[in-house]
Amino acid sequence: MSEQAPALELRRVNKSFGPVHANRDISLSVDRGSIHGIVGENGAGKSTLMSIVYGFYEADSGEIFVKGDRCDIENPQSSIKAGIGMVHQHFMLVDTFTVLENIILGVEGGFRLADGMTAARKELIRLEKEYALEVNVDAIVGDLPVGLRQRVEILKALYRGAEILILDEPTGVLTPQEADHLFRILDTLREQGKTVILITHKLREIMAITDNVSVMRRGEMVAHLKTSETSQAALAELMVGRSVLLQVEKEPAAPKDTLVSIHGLNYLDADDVPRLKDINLDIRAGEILGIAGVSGNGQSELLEVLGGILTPTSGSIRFKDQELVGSKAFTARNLRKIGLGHVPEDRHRAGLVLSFSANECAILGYHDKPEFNKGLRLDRRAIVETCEAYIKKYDVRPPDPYLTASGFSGGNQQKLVLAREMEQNPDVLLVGQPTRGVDIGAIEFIHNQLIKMRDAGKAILVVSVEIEEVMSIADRIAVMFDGEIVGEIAASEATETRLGLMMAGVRENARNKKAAG
Amino acid sequence: ADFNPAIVFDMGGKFDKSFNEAAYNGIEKFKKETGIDYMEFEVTQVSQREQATQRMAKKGADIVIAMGFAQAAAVEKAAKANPDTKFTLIDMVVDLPNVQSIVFREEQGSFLVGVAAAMASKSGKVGFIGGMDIPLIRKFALGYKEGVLYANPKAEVIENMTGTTPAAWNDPTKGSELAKSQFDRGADVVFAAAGGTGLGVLQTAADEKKLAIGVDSNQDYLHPGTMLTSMLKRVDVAVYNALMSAKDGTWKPGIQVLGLKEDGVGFSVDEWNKGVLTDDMIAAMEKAKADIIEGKIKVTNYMDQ
Amino acid sequence: METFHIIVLLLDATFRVATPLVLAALAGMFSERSGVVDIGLEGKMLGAAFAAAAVAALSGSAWVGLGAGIITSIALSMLHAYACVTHKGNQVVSGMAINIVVAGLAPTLGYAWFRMGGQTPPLSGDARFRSLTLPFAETMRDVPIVGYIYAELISGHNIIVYMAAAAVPICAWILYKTRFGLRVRAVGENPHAVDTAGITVDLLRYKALAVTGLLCGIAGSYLSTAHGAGFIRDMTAGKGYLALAALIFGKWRPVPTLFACLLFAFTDAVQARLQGVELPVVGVIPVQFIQALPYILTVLLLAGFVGKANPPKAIGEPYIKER
Amino acid sequence: MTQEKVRFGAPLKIPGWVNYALIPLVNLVAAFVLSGIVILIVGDDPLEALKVLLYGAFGYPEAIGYTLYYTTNFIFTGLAVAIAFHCGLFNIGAEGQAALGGIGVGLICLYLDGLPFWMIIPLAIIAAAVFGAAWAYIPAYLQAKRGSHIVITTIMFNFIAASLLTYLLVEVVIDPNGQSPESRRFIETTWLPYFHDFLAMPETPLNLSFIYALALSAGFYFLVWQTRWGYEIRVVGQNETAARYAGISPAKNIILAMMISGALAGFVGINEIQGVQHRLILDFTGGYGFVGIAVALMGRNHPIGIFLAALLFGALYQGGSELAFEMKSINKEMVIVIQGLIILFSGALEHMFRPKIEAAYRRIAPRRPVEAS
Ligand SMILES: Nc1ncnc2c1ncn2[C@@H]1O[C@H](COP(=O)(O)OP(=O)(O)OP(=O)(O)O)[C@@H](O)[C@H]1O
Ligand SMILES: Nc1ncnc2c1ncn2[C@@H]1O[C@H](COP(=O)(O)OP(=O)(O)OP(=O)(O)O)[C@@H](O)[C@H]1O
Ligand SMILES: [Mg+2]
Ligand SMILES: [Mg+2]
Repeated sequence: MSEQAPALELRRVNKSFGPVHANRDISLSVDRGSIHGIVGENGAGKSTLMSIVYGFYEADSGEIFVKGDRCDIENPQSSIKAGIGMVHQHFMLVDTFTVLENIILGVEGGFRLADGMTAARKELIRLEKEYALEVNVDAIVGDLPVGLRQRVEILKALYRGAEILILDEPTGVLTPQEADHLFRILDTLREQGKTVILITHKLREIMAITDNVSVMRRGEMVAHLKTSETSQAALAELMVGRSVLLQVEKEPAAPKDTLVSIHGLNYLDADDVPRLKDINLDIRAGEILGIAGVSGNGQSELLEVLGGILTPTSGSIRFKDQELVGSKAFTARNLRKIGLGHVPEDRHRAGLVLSFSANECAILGYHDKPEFNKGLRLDRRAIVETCEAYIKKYDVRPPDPYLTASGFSGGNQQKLVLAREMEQNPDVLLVGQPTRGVDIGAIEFIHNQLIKMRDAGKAILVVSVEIEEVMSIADRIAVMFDGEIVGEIAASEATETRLGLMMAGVRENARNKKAAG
Repeated sequence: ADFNPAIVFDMGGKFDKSFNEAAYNGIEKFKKETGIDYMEFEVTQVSQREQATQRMAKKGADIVIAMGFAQAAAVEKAAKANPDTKFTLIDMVVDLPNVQSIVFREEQGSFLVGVAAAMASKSGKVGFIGGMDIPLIRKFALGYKEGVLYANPKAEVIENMTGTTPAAWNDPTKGSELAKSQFDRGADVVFAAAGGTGLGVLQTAADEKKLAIGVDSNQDYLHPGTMLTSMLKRVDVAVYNALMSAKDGTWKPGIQVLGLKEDGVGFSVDEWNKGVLTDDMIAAMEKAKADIIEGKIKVTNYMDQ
Repeated sequence: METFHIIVLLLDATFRVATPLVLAALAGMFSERSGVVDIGLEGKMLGAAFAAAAVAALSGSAWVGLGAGIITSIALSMLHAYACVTHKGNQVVSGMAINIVVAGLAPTLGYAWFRMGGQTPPLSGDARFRSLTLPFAETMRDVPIVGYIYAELISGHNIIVYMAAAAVPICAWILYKTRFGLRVRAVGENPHAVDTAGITVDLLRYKALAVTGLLCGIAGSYLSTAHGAGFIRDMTAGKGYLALAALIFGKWRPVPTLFACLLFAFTDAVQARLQGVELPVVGVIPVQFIQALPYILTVLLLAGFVGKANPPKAIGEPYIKER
Repeated sequence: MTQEKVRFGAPLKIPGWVNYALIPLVNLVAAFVLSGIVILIVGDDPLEALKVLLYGAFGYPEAIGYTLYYTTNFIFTGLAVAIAFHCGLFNIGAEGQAALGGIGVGLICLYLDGLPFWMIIPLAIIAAAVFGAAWAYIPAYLQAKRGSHIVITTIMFNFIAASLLTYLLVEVVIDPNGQSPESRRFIETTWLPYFHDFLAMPETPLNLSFIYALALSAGFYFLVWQTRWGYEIRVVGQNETAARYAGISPAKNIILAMMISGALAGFVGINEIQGVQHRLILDFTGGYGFVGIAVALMGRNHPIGIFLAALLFGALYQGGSELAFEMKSINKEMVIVIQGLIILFSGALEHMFRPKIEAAYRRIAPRRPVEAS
């Protein structure tokens, strides 16, 4: 082994899933003590590649070298031994366990848990200090916000002595502040001599933090670059294979009638904890209302209440002159009928049935519309044709209406859901995290699609934890904190600092008085 | 060697520790003595009853022995379809020219062991444990109870049924628990009419040093010293006799009611219960037996109620 | 005083009846906590009951019988693992298949070996686990209340009853306080997490199922060599299913599961006493109703108090790495 | 698109006949081989046994009649378990629901037998459905509204159903002239027509309910895959949250699916009570409800698969009784072992040979480029 050998080197790695050749002859070299970015469209094969490095999948062919030594990585055990740690796109945590239990899983240090626990606790506290990764080790993981869960994942890897840390789309679920914090942590890691591989769709992040960047497209590596020698636009073009507009272009909004008017809305959850407090909002036709906020501050509940999934405790929601609260019509099913579309925040949990084919997913929620039914039967042909149209229009890949939903990458799944809800042409559209985990080519497309809807006179409510996204597409922005609307401003007046402060609970009108909560 | 007998056991199978097994013993004895082999079938699905009886007849059986009340419908059908085949049905009556129906007066035998139980009991409390709750078992229970009260009008009979599904015939641990609970409540003699479940009852009586009464065949040998006696139901004899008579041409259709008089039911006296079943008891049982035969004592048949 | 005696005796019966349920339910707990559904408890118990009785009859030693019962049950458990873990077969079908095969095979072998109609010879003497009298049980009997409880309720059971009693805290300790338990709980919730933590999911499930086999083996042996005295076909009579129900009732946790088993056993004991008893107002209740009582009660309790059961998240799903 | 598919280099797809014919066949053969070994151990000729089994199941018209009669029951219970599965529910209670269905049929045939047969038959069908569905309703309701685990409640309801049936037979509908726990015989106008009544075939229990079962299979396919109601049931079964977001009520569909399931199981009562036994008796459910679980799973919850699995079990039941009949050393326990082994190999171990067979196929089959469809 030589001192100069790269921390990680891949040679001609191949992997197929049935008919999909997810990785084709991939070669990659990652320098020691560097942060190496990997970008690529949805389904380009990034996660697959990293799962191979981590021994989670077995490559069909190819070689892996760690610090110059050839490693047979057959399972995560061997990759952990080789000093590789990974934070997966979908967290690999046991929700019912405490942080400590999650971290020591697999490295308990003795048959009796008690033996290892004390030592582990000490070591963890040291790691937390060293890398500024504070988290309460006795908290139940399922109760933690995503940002903290991610810290647990990082701690888990460090605790196992990882020298190479792979992060798969770590910022997809984080607020800007959390993301900044993460980057500080990654900086610290680099300073300590660790190697970081960062997969992301956000070119801004690539530019901000990485030393080198590799680009993947449709299963192949298309470029390896020094970050300092490239630009966002160049990367975007490499990823998509064409030039991409990074800023949404839109006319100023021309808001018309108020379609949804919310007054004094409150919601208590099953444990009687107030999740929504006295919400007042208007959603107007021809306008995009953005809801910004750190996740977990009531945005999800707001969406679910408006979507007819949760019943509010009190307040009023008027939908086109019809009072919904307390009426029989206030169900998810009926709302769709009277013109309210809903793109859920979590496509896996709520937006799709992963075992269904794309065409069956394409009618979820609209399955009793006459156009999809012929008498008693579902009109299979119409459904497949509709799905094909969606696929075409939204460039879903692979373009197969019979493929099961789980066979699509996350971004493509998102496009399917968006297509379903937008193409039904609702008057009001609720959108939760429209581009979470979606590549830039698709983001551009989705944003344009939303603007087009707006220009067609629809009312749109977008909830997103991405400040940038909210600022670029919304016409008006409301910020939520701890179940309340802490401020509402026109997008033209919004700046990242202003929004950031409100997201931290600082009210616009009483900026110096107090931070709520 | 042209004689071709057949037997259809009912659910529970030929090793049910109860009356199918008694029939099996009867036909085995016949086979041993005559060297004539037989066809057999154990029913596992209700529809197989008819299939099996029909089949035996079709395959040229001279006589088909059908075990159990549940086979009546099947026998009726098969007997009509095969007028040249002889059918012997045990435990139920079918009135056809080629059917011999054998029923037992279980209540009479149970009455006698009830007398013994009442006399053997010091506490004045005796128990009864039935298998699955069906009328046949209630017939045992009623006869037993009358016998107990005949011998000791102040006695108390604790009655338990094991269950309502066929699993009730094969649950010795439940039988054991039921026996224990009866002993706890003061019973010191228990009569088990519960197939395989009864084995648990007899075992528990042996463990707890209480007395138990077996059923159908002689079970005294199982636990010498704690077995008071066994209520014998001579299914084996009936089967054996039916086969023998069919073989030598004396088989007659019609109803045979086998009670005390015909020695179709009875109780066991042997080396294993010597000393447990005292001479007084035997004498009382013999007297009751004579009275029943003479009609001085009327034992109620549950089915006639 | 009379009621006191009745209650003590009822509880005494409850312990005896609950023993196989507790052991089998704990067995199921390891399997299901590791993410493998086990409706094959019934078959494993039956297999163990047969092996224990057969070997005890031949060797004359209940302990040797117990060993054979355990080995048999573990072997069946490994078959289950082989089907469901290695070959990712359907767990329910595998459990059912095992139940059916054993229900047929035990009497077939029994008949071949003992020629006693599929049952084993009755066991006596050392071939059977007999009641133990705890120290001072008899001398203490006359001490009011405590003495009676000690002598009747605590003393006088066979060793397996005490094993079952000990099994509850031991299993709880293993599940919650050891590395193995942590891994088992983790793999039933999220096998991907376990896999990425560098633990082989399959091997871990095999281990958990081995523990299941062990406990089920003791439960089955209890039926034929301790509570009973020999094997009879189908002698488990649905206890495996009842144990499974208790496990779910107890929400896959050791202590609540124990109480569920005790409840089942208690209703069973009460049921025996209620038969034919004239009750005020209602009179004599039909025996069939009384026999259905434990089941009706379970349903009512489930509907009324227990609420939603949250099974281990990954239960029933074979672990497939590639999504 | 052609270009893209070829570029992504699709490996050879395994054709349907390997998946749906060859592999199941290999599994079945494995089960028979192992059964053969057991038979050899008991001292009989396995090949002879196989011959008897096949002959007993399909070898002569009467055998076929019996096989199809058993198949009918398995279709009913297989479909019953399958519809619940589609809704994500595990209905272990088909046995009890079948018992209730039989009670419903029995009550109609006993107490309304003055009606003409063309009224009795639909009435009995309705009664079977209503009783079976009602018995499934309670566990379904408790699951949907109270979260009580349906596996336990349905197990409990099996026990309760057995008690109820025994109670009725011992105390209520028992034939006053008979001595056994069965009702009186129904009058002939209430019976379902047998196949041998209108076809030239020997007398067997095969009756009209077989046709009914086939019709229901088609209806099942139609409901589950072709209607919006089936769609809703499947959505609930696969992803409850997504269902709620799509405005599909999980509670409603759970109850609906379970009631359909109970009704399907209840139809065992039509075949058994109205078709064959012509009186209400004990044990007529004969374990069909439990085997229905295996039938549904082996049939992959699809009516065609369920039919084939039901036929397999029908053949095993009928051929098995022939085995017990014809071969001295094979008794009913041995037949149970064979059935268990078949469930084990064709059900639980169905993936055991798959990788090897697929690999072998890939090696043997000629490599050809995958064209675009
Ligand atoms: N387990 C699997 N089975 C089948 N196909 C898979 C599997 N995992 C990934 N794929 C396919 O392989 C390709 C690459 O997927 P991968 O998840 O690696 O993409 P990605 O670059 O991480 O995408 P995203 O940015 O959306 O996360 C996609 O076409 C995906 O559908
Ligand atoms: N379920 C499993 N999957 C894969 N490997 C396992 C599993 N259980 C144990 N091992 C491996 O077997 C060996 C001994 O097991 P043991 O349970 O003692 O783990 P260990 O690594 O020694 O844990 P610790 O470091 O906490 O003592 C170890 O190498 C361990 O990694
Ligand atoms: Mg990915
Ligand atoms: Mg160790």
